[in-house]
Amino acid sequence: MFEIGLTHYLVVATLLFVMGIYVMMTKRNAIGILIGVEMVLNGANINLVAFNRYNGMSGIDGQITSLFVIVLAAAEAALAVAICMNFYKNLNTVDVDHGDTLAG
Amino acid sequence: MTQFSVPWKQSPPLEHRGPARGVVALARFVYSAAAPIVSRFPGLILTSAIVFSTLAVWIHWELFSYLETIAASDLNGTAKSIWGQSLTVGEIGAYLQSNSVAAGGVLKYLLWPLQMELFRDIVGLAAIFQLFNLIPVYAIWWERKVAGRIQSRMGPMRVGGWHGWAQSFADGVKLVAKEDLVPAQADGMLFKIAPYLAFVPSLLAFLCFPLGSYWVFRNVDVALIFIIAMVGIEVVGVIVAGWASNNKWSVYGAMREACQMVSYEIPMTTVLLVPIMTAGTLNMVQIGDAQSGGWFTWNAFHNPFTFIAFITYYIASLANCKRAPFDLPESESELVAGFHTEYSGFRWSLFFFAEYAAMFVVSGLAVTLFLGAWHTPLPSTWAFEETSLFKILLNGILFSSPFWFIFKCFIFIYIQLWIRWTLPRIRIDQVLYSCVQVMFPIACVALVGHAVWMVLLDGSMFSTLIRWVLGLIFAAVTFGFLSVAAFGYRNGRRMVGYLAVKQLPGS
Amino acid sequence: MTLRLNQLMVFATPIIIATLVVIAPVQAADTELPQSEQGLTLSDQGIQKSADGGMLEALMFYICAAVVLGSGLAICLSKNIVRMAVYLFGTLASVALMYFLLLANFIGVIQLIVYAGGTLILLIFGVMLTSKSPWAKFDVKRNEMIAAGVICALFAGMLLMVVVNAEWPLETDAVVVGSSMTQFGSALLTDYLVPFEAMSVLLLVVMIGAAYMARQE
Amino acid sequence: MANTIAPNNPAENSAPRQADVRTEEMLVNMGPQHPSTHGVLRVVLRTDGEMVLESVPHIGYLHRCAEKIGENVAPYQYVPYTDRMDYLAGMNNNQAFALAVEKLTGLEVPERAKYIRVMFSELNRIASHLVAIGTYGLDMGAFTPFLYCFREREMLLDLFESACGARLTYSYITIGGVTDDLPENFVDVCSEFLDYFEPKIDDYNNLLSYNHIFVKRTGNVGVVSAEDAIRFGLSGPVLRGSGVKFDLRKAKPYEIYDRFDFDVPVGLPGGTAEIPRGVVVGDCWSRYYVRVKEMVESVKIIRQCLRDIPDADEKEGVCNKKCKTVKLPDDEVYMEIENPRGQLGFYVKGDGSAIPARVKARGPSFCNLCVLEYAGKNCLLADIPAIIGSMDVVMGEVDR
Repeated sequence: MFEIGLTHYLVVATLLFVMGIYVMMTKRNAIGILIGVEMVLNGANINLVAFNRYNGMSGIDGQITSLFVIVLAAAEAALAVAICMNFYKNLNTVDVDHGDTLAG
Repeated sequence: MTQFSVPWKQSPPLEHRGPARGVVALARFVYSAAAPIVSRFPGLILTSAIVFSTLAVWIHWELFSYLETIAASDLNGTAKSIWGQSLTVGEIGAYLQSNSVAAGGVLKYLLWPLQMELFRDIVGLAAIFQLFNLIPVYAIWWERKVAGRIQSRMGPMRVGGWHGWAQSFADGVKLVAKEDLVPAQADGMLFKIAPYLAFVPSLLAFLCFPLGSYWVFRNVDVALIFIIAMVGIEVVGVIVAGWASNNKWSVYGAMREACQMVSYEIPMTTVLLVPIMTAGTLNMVQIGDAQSGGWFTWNAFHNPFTFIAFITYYIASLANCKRAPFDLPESESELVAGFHTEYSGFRWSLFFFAEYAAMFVVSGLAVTLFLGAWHTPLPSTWAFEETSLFKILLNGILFSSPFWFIFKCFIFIYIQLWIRWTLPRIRIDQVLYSCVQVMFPIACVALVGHAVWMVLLDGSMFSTLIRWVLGLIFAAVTFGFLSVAAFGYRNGRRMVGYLAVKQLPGS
Repeated sequence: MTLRLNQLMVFATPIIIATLVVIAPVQAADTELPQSEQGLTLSDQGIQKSADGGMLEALMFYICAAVVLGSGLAICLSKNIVRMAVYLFGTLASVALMYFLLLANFIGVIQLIVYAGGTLILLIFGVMLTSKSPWAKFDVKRNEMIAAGVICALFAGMLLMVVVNAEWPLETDAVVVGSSMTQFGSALLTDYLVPFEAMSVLLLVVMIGAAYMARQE
Repeated sequence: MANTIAPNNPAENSAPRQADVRTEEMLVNMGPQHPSTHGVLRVVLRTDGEMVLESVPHIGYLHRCAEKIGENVAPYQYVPYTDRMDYLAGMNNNQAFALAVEKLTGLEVPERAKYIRVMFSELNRIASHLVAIGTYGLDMGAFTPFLYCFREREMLLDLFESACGARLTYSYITIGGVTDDLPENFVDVCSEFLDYFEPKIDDYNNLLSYNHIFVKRTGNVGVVSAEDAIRFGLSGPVLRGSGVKFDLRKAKPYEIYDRFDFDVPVGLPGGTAEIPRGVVVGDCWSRYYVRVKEMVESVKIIRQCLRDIPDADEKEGVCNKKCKTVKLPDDEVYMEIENPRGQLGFYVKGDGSAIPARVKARGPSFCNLCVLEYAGKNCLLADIPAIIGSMDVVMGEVDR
């Protein structure tokens, strides 16, 4: 119980990952979906860093991969918010269910 | 003589109930006891403060030089903070007695809890929390005094007696006793949580903040990024506060804050890479200790690009802790009070604590990274050999001590105040223009130029020459500023109120 | 208008908790790690497990996990987009604390500065620019929620079974991994040079793309 | 604050000057309790982010029926009410009403009183402009010039107090002269003040006028062209800031202004030694700077007054003896003077009794304020305080 190991972190990561998927599935606000994506990426990142810590072969491969994931997430968020604003400009809402016109 | 009575009903006198009554009584007692003494013997108190400060320097020097010997014999040979070091009473006592300090026994007795790590943590945390509390309190009082001087008035003069020294405490009592209003239309949960989102990060920045080689609570290898992150996270609280207030002015303040902070973090972080490149580490302690060789070795004078980086950093840091002329998020003439329009009482004061603590943090970063951290202008190789108490004391005062660090920080805070009470506020489009089109290119030039300089010229005669020239320019500017200030101080008093104090006919 | 001390305690409690939450992980990650590749064990490094038997670390882990999962659950259940963003802040910050616990200092601070300080503000900014009123809500249909919940629960069960039951090739005495900045720098410029450069090109593309997409026609 | 969102109708809007991202339009209430609306002005702003698409001033929060009161009291009793209109320039308001009544009744004013009137209206012009300049700095976020200006204004108020005993609502200039003669050494003290004050104007310029940020904030903001200024019926520094050289003291000299030598400063294009680059005629900076220059001219006029003022005449005094018993003929008169804020006119109609049949004031602030809707369009939110401040309105006079 008091000996925290790899499994503890993996469980947290898994639950966070699944919650992110749930958020992506249920929220209809485009930015809500983006929040879900961030949660999924965070869950994956915990995995990477935890494996690096407990099974790392004294390297930092996992940490560097998670660094790249963070950078990617930031880039993705910037682009996604820009898309949201464009979406909002055209349709006057950020409800993704309305984005089915296929026309700019 | 008939008493003048108001026609409306007078409100009953303020009554405190429960434990609050005790707190108020205690505050009254402390005030009534301290005020006459402080107002009568300000000189004595100042002198004793200086004496005790030097004593504290001496004690810290004793303890930490001992820790240095332990660290030197350590497996890794790396310096560690006192709070991370296992230390037994016996070791402390043995060292104190070996140096034939008479009070060794008493100290041994007093210091015994320090062997427990948790106790050391709690003590250190309490110290940090106190530092964090006292800096805003005194910075606010000081700001009001400085503003008063700049505006040819006195500033707070009443509370406490000597130059209104207790004004901030009185304000604090007032703020805590004020009603805690939450607007009916506000998002209550976010409204209540927002001040903490602003307050806690600026407190956490102090955890890794070194005030001296050994005066650091946690000597983390990524302390610099941690501190920048904490200064950046503060903005979340501000945005949430503005948003949750459900007031349009607050939303404007929040939007401006978000815009300004996100854009100014880019040039600020870019120029911070310059001293990081020079020192080759992100550890604040190591960056500070690399500048111990006198003021010509300070990072700001390394080459012209570092000097540019230093000035760019200072301007960006003004924007980052929303000080004038970048105080758009709370500009009182445009946005009533910006993001904290709807806040009152204790929650409002949390924002102020966060702001003033952030002022200290960004000034501290400027000092640590560019201006020699806790070192004096004298090179530390000139330090005396510690053969006597006096020399040890002198070393602590002359060459390296937290007091120097705080002194330098307060110089920068003073410049912030000076700017605030002199310059008008700039407009939001000018803020963004100056960030993207002026500061960021300058920051990039400084970074690339410094990198090229490090590769091509580092260690050459030319580099040394440039370093001396820059250092002398800085010294000349400082000296000129001081002499102008002294001149103004001497002559200012005669000019102020030249006619106002004259007896006018009929008055 | 009276001074309410109990209210003061309410104010003070989150400060104390937040401070405590941060201290222990930073303490665990405090020690400077050697750059050698000997793989020293924890006990050699002054991170004593003996004194408190890892109690503090465990406590910190459980607090972090509770905050991560609690705020994750709050995101799932909340309908207010701004509140969701604030809950996400809780998740991100406590994930950063987990990185500290995992001795990945650098990743932790990068998480704080990039995610909590940058991405989250971007998200809140997006919310502010695109919502009609501060409390814009999009109602989710009940059956949608149930379907998504069932799918996610099944998925979570499957993953958890794998995670808990799998035999990870775990070293018995946990290996301390140095996360010194020197190691990071040399890795990024040698082994990971190509991804690093690709990442910088990607960032440039994203910057131009975002500016292009959000522009005024 | 009303939580209303403007209906989103892009066809209505004129194209904004600069907006990268179009967002939701918002109606924002600026005032009547707002730090930079100088009293109880309420401006409804239609904003798109930081852009202000439209600003509509709403007035009437300080209405006190000042004109109606004039139909119920004798002119001599009405003088104190004129103080309360433009409370920053009480002397000038008294002077305007007194001149109107004197013109109607043909009352003679002693020679010494004429000089005292001119002197005090110019001193009050300085005091009023000091407030305008100081609060304008305050609107721009510079707090310190405000206190410097008020320091000098305190001295002026001391002078006023020494002459009439009041510091804000003087009622000093009255029908037929002034209420009381000057104190003994007033001329010396006043010239001493002028010697002290004149170099201070350079201080204000160095501290505020030529401050780079200040010029950037106010230059080329809220531009009102000369034609538009005339079309809107602007007057005073707001008109002259647009480059129209029109001052009633020169154009239609009342009292004894034709005896003095002074200039009428107007707004000039930037780029010269005196006017910084980035300033155009008719912007906020020009309006502000006209006030600074007017203070210099006022100092000139006061110096000439102090030089030429005749000695006290015991027999004649400083006030016409018939001032309290005067009857208004069945006639009407309109008299305009140059107030610190522009042309202040009083229309007085008599019906043979001691009480006017009708009193009407033409307030400069009221007329100057109408240009706000025109100037405060398609600008940034931070420009709105700059524009309002450069109009220098006094709400007491707008609402009367």
